[in-house]
Amino acid sequence: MPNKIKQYQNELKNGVLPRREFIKLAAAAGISSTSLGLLLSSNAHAQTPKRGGRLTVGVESSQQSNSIDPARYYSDSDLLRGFALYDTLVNRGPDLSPTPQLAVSWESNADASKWVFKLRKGVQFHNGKEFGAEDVIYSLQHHLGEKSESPAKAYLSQIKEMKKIDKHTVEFTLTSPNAELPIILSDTRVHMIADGYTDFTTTTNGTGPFKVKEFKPGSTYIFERNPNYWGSEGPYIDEIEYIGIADPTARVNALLSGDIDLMMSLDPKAAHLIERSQNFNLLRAESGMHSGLVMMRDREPTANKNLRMAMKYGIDREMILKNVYKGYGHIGNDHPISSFDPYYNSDIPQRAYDPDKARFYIKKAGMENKSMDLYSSAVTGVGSIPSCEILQETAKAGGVNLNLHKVSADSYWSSVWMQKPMCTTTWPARPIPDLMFSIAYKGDAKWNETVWKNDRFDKLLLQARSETNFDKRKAMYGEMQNMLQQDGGIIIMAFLDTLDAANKKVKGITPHPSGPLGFNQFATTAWIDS
Amino acid sequence: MRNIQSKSSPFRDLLQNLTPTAIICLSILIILIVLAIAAPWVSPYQPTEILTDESYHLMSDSMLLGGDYLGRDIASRLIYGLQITLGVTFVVTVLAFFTGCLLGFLAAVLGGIFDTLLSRVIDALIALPAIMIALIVIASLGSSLPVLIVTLALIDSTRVFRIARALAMNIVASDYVEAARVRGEGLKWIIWHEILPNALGPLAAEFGIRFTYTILFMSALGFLGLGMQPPHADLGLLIRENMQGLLFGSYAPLYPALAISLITITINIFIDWYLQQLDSALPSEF
Amino acid sequence: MDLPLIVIRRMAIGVVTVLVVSLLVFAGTELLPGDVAQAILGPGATPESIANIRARLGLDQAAHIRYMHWFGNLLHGDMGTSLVSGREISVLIAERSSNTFLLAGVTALVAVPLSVLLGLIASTRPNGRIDKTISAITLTLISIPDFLVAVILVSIFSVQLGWLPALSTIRPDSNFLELARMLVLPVTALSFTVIAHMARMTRTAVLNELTSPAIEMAILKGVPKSRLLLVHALSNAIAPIVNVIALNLAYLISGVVVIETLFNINGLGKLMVDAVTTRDIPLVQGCAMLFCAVYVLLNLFADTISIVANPRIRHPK
Amino acid sequence: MNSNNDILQVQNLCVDAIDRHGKTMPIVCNISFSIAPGQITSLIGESGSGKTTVSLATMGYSRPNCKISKGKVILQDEDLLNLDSSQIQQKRGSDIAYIAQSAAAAFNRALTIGAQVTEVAVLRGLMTRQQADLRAVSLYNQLGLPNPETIGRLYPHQVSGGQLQRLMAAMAMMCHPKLLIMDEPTTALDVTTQIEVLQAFKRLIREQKVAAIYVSHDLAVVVQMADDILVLKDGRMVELQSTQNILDNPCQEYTRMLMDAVPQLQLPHISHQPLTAAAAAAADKLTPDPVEKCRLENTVRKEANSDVLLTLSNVTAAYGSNTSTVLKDISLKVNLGETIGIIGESGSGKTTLGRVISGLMVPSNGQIEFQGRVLNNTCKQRSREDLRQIQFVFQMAETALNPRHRIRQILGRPLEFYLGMTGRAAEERIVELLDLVELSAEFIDRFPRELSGGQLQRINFARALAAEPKLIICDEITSALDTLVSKAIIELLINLKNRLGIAYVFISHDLSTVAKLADSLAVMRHGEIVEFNKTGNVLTPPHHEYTELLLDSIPKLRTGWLEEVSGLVYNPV
Repeated sequence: MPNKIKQYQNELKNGVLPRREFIKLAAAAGISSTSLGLLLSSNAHAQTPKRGGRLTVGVESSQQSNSIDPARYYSDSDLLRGFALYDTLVNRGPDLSPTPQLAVSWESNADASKWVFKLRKGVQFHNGKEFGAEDVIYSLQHHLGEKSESPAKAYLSQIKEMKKIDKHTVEFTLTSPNAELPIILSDTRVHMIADGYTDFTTTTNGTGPFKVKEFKPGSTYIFERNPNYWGSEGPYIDEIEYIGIADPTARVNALLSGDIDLMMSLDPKAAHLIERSQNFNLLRAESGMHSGLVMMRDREPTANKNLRMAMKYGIDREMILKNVYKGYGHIGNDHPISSFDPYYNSDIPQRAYDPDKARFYIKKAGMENKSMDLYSSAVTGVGSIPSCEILQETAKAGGVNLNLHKVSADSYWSSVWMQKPMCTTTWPARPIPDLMFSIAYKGDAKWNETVWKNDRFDKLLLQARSETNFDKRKAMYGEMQNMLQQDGGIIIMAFLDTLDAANKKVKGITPHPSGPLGFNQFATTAWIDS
Repeated sequence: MRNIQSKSSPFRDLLQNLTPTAIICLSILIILIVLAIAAPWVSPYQPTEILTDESYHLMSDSMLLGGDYLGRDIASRLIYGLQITLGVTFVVTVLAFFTGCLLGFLAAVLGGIFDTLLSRVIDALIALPAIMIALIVIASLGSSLPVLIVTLALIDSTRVFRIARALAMNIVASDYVEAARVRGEGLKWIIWHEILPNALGPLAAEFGIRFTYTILFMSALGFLGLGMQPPHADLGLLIRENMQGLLFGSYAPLYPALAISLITITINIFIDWYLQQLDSALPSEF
Repeated sequence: MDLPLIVIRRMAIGVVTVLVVSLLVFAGTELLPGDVAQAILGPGATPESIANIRARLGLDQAAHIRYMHWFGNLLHGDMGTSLVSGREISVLIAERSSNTFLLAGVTALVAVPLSVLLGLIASTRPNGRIDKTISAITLTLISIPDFLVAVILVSIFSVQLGWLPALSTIRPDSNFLELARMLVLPVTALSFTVIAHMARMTRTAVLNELTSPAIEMAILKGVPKSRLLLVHALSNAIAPIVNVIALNLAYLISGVVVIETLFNINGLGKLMVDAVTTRDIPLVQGCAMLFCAVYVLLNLFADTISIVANPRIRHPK
Repeated sequence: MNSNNDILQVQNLCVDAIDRHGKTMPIVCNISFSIAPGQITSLIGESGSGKTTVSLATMGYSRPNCKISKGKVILQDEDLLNLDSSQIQQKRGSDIAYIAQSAAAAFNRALTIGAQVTEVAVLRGLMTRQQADLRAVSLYNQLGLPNPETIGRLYPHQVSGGQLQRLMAAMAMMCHPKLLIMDEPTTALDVTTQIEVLQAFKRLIREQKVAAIYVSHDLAVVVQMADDILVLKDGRMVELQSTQNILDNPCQEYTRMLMDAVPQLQLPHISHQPLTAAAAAAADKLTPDPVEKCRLENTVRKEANSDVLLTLSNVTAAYGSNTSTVLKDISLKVNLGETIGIIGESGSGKTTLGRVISGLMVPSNGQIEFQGRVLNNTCKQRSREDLRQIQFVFQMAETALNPRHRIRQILGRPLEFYLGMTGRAAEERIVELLDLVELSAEFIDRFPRELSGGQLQRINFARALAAEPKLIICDEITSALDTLVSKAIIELLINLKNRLGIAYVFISHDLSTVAKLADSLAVMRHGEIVEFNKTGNVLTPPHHEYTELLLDSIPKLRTGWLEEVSGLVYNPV
């Protein structure tokens, strides 16, 4: 290993070097993303991974609705399991850049409206079938089909046409140019399934590092090592079991007692405990995942801009970050781009808690001390209700009177979200601003939760997609951020780091900004040091 | 024969027979109730006020019992939690007893098809797990305080119905109800003047027992996320939201647990004493 | 009335209860707002997918026709398939039942004898020191919410001492020792919640008997105390004790979702909560019918024992 | 009273009651007596006199909240009160045996009779199971029980009350006890059954040479059983004498009062046995007997005014579907102001008859006419006026009066309900009613539990009077009362009847009580009226066979009667 890297690594450990910078520097030094993962994990000394062993992973929940059908992933644990069973065409590195996976290379035409992907050869599905272009088309069609219930339909529908050029080449034609198609194809749901495979109730047929040994939604999820996996690194573990432990305290206890080796979604309050402990590692990555407060712009009372301003000044972002998330995250500036994102517009001044201004605006809105309903639920993140409690308290000081309703998880998405004027929301990290803006802020987006309709915004969004120059693109996204900050209906309560924890004997996991437990890589790279 | 000379009332008799244990229980209960009622005056802070950014702040002069996970004062939240728990449980239990007793008495007095139908429906409701009924009802009507109260009262009232009916059945078979019937008294008189006063003793005991069950059931609902609306928290929710504190050696979840235990134990011991007043004594060789 | 006739009567009442429950459950689940599609798809539901699921459910038919259809199938043992996971409900329930019955069974084996014993001990010297201690302990145990009990037990015995596992993931291939170790904590937590009720009922029932002239007679004819309690008092107090045991067993089978969740035991309670939260109506109905059947059977069993224990009914004049 | 070979000596026995606050109050004081083998000493007194307490204390046992505070109970030179509880428990069942008041309640209903009879003998290892079973069978034989070989396999509810009482005697005699204590062993039995049981007991005691304590409130029965009688009042000894002495020459006024209160039938025909001197003296003292006098007066008045008040024609009633008919084809007539006595043993249907008249029970057949109109069958359908006219007085005042109502409400309610009387008028009337039943006005704010049994029965009766009815049905209203109290109630009834002209249907199992009051008597058996006639006619021979049995079964207040009567059986063809 080059000395330089070692130095970077020390700086990273001591907190001198931001992680993101480290990744950039490491990449510049020619380190592959997999080895980078090893470097990043805190005990990434020059250890050779060991084969064998059984890994027990504590996940957030275990429900009937858990599925291994890529079109039916609804929880983080589904995504996590998906990455063990399937591969994507394009991998997404910890720096959010696209790297080869089942596609070895890709190129587009000049305006990025037509893409050709070369596929990896010699990849086998779990049942021995060889992977090829028809599987890619089938897998994407699985989301795009008429009867599809898949959320991925939203962003995959920009693929107008798929063509098999030969056994190992596919061509995609887009409805409109998009320079960032590869990173979109690294998304969690774009998993490759074998052509014609339909029944996902108890098993599946993917190419991933693991195959299903037992899958019973709501109770048992055991995967075993795929001996024929194409990759050269990993998988190292013989068997993975996912155990759903919904209660955060019970999950930590299970980790501490050694019943599980790994756990996702560590409560920030317990993170400190893990950090200090001798036997456990905290797995943490800065992430664009955020918890938000939605104010629908098309209905009263939130249609009133003064009211929205009052809310934006009535929220104490710092306090929420400190008290609820214990500092494991970042504050936002009323738009969904985080401060460490390359596209972040740092020219916009950070809005801060100011009860006087809040009072000024609420008076202007004529809503001073009038009670307004605010809805939240644990499904928008465990921190959202406590955040709302803090918001309630801080807003009160500005004369904004909020009436908090806690809604049970089962009816939140169907009867509150996008219906009640003020409610909480959560969004996982998107690798590029385009994805975030397209899914929730584009005028005609299905999940335009704040009802943000702005022609200029939509136009900029399209322009940025085909813009290949980074600085120009950044300027466009910067303007869009400004619009949302000034007039939007969203308040980012906090950007949240991914927080997971692992027993020290588990190695090889690189925290990933896009999701829990190293997101797409952990099943392949994790190993047990016995 | 007891004291024929002086006029006596059942209530005065009871007070005269207070044992030290009963006095302690009664005092604790009264203190808790007073604390709950006087919450706005006795609580050191607003229950929602955030005092520190530290989770599970240690006990200190300013925070008598320490802080909770969000940095609020546990003592204040405890006092308000007590208010909510006692208040909601009281309303629930009163509602449950009102409906349960009314229906139970009616079933016992009217008998026949009314009794059969009602008993079967109540049986069916009891056959379903309480938690399931609560889940379905709250899922149907949304989680709000009135819904919570009505649901809990509905579930409780089925249990009360059974007891009220059984009690009333016994009373209805007694000579003095027969005497009232042969006098030509109507339903209203029989229920209000004959059955109710005589069922009151055992019902009061049952009231205490149901009261404690309701507190615990509310905690279980809170665990499943169906309980009170924040920032208000009943004692069960206070335990639940601070449970992680145990990892850090914080006592935060133990105070509300202690409060629930105090309520439960004192009520039950008080009831035991009360029932003893109603009961006949036992052979002394036991 | 003689014995078989009474049992048959009780069975008939049980059947009626099951019928009423089926109606209530059907009506209740009809009222559930939100669609299974909405509930499981979350924000991802599309009008088409909702329509697809509605068609699969046959929601276009009238309610009473659906009820008849559903109940008819139920009688044939066909509970339908889960809307969410697409698996046979009978298979799902069967899978979960084994865990639940194991947990409930072991808990019963521990808690029932223990509580009867405690009740008996308490009743030997009512209001004496032992009685008050037992009363205080059982009350304390019942008055702490079960989730806190579970977490405290795990903190002490799993995290601090490392003696026992924190999770009880029961597997078909678990050996006896593993099972035993796994079950210690959940069984303890559950016992805490049921012992108080049963012990107190035993105490009350036995005490009730102890005030009877028959017991005074037995004392006066020189029957030793132990026999007085175990033979003379208990034989007459069986009915209420068995009844309360049945109630608690029913609770152990249907109402222990909290413990199941905390110890990751894949049992019926979790299945039911899961079904309700995802609006998996056939599964909700299936669970409800199962719980009801269990309740009715346990009560029938208790009634039968009470009847058998009562010679008045066993040997009519 | 030879102290040398006495089995039991009780010396200065005191028992205290302990209230909730731990305060003690003596309930039995300074009792001393002794019993020789084969002898029976009887404890007699009214309820509350402490007779049961004394008898239990001789077993070293005190009821809950009581404590033996002083004295000695010497059983064959050993003071039981010095033994600890397990030692004493060893004595019970083998050396001392007990026969409880109600065998039906005292037998464990969940165990077979045989198991209970032989339990202690086998448990103590005194006998093997086979020996015990054999002994039990021989005892059953001695006690004249049917099917002695198999009766042990039955459960208590499967045999009759009389048999159970004798089975309990077998249980008591199982281990050849030295001392036998019997607490009102025949009180719950019918008169005809009582004789057999008493005879069996007495024979057994004499044969086995047991010392026995016989506790009873019934002087006539006691006289048959006891060698010595100990009269108790308020926990103190009034008098201890041999039976004959007590009868002939009671020293104490109280003993004499007790004897006077024993209702004695004065049969119109010449009693074929001469009255004892004491009884004769008692009878002399009573003349002119006010009871007899007013009966005669009434008969006269009834003759003058013989309007029919109530007619029952062919009334049949059954509980349940048709399994057990309790009333078969009853026809009865009650005239205005007339008193009908209905007499019969338990199960004869006499109470049912009263309930049918009052509308509490629906007859399956027949009709009831009241003042010339047909009455509806159930009280629900009857008009308030009809209900007011016929009042029902329940047997047990303790249960017939709502324990949560004050006397004001108990008596005020019928006033308000029937007569619309409230406020001051009602209050005045209540006081008047209290006065009528000879209670003072201060009772008005009492609760029933603050009243004694006799006072309660007066209130119970006053409640019926409050309605100002034409007919009052009294269901065994004196049977739960002490002899003295019962006598006073009967006198009250007679007094009121004369003053108010109300007709009574007086239901009782006690022929001698009814005969004092009734103008006519209906004798019931197995749901049928076997004889219905003017009281004088019923009591005058030739009797109906069953009436004769009843008459003969009433114990007479003289010694030797029990030995004379034998083979009293009624076999209707």
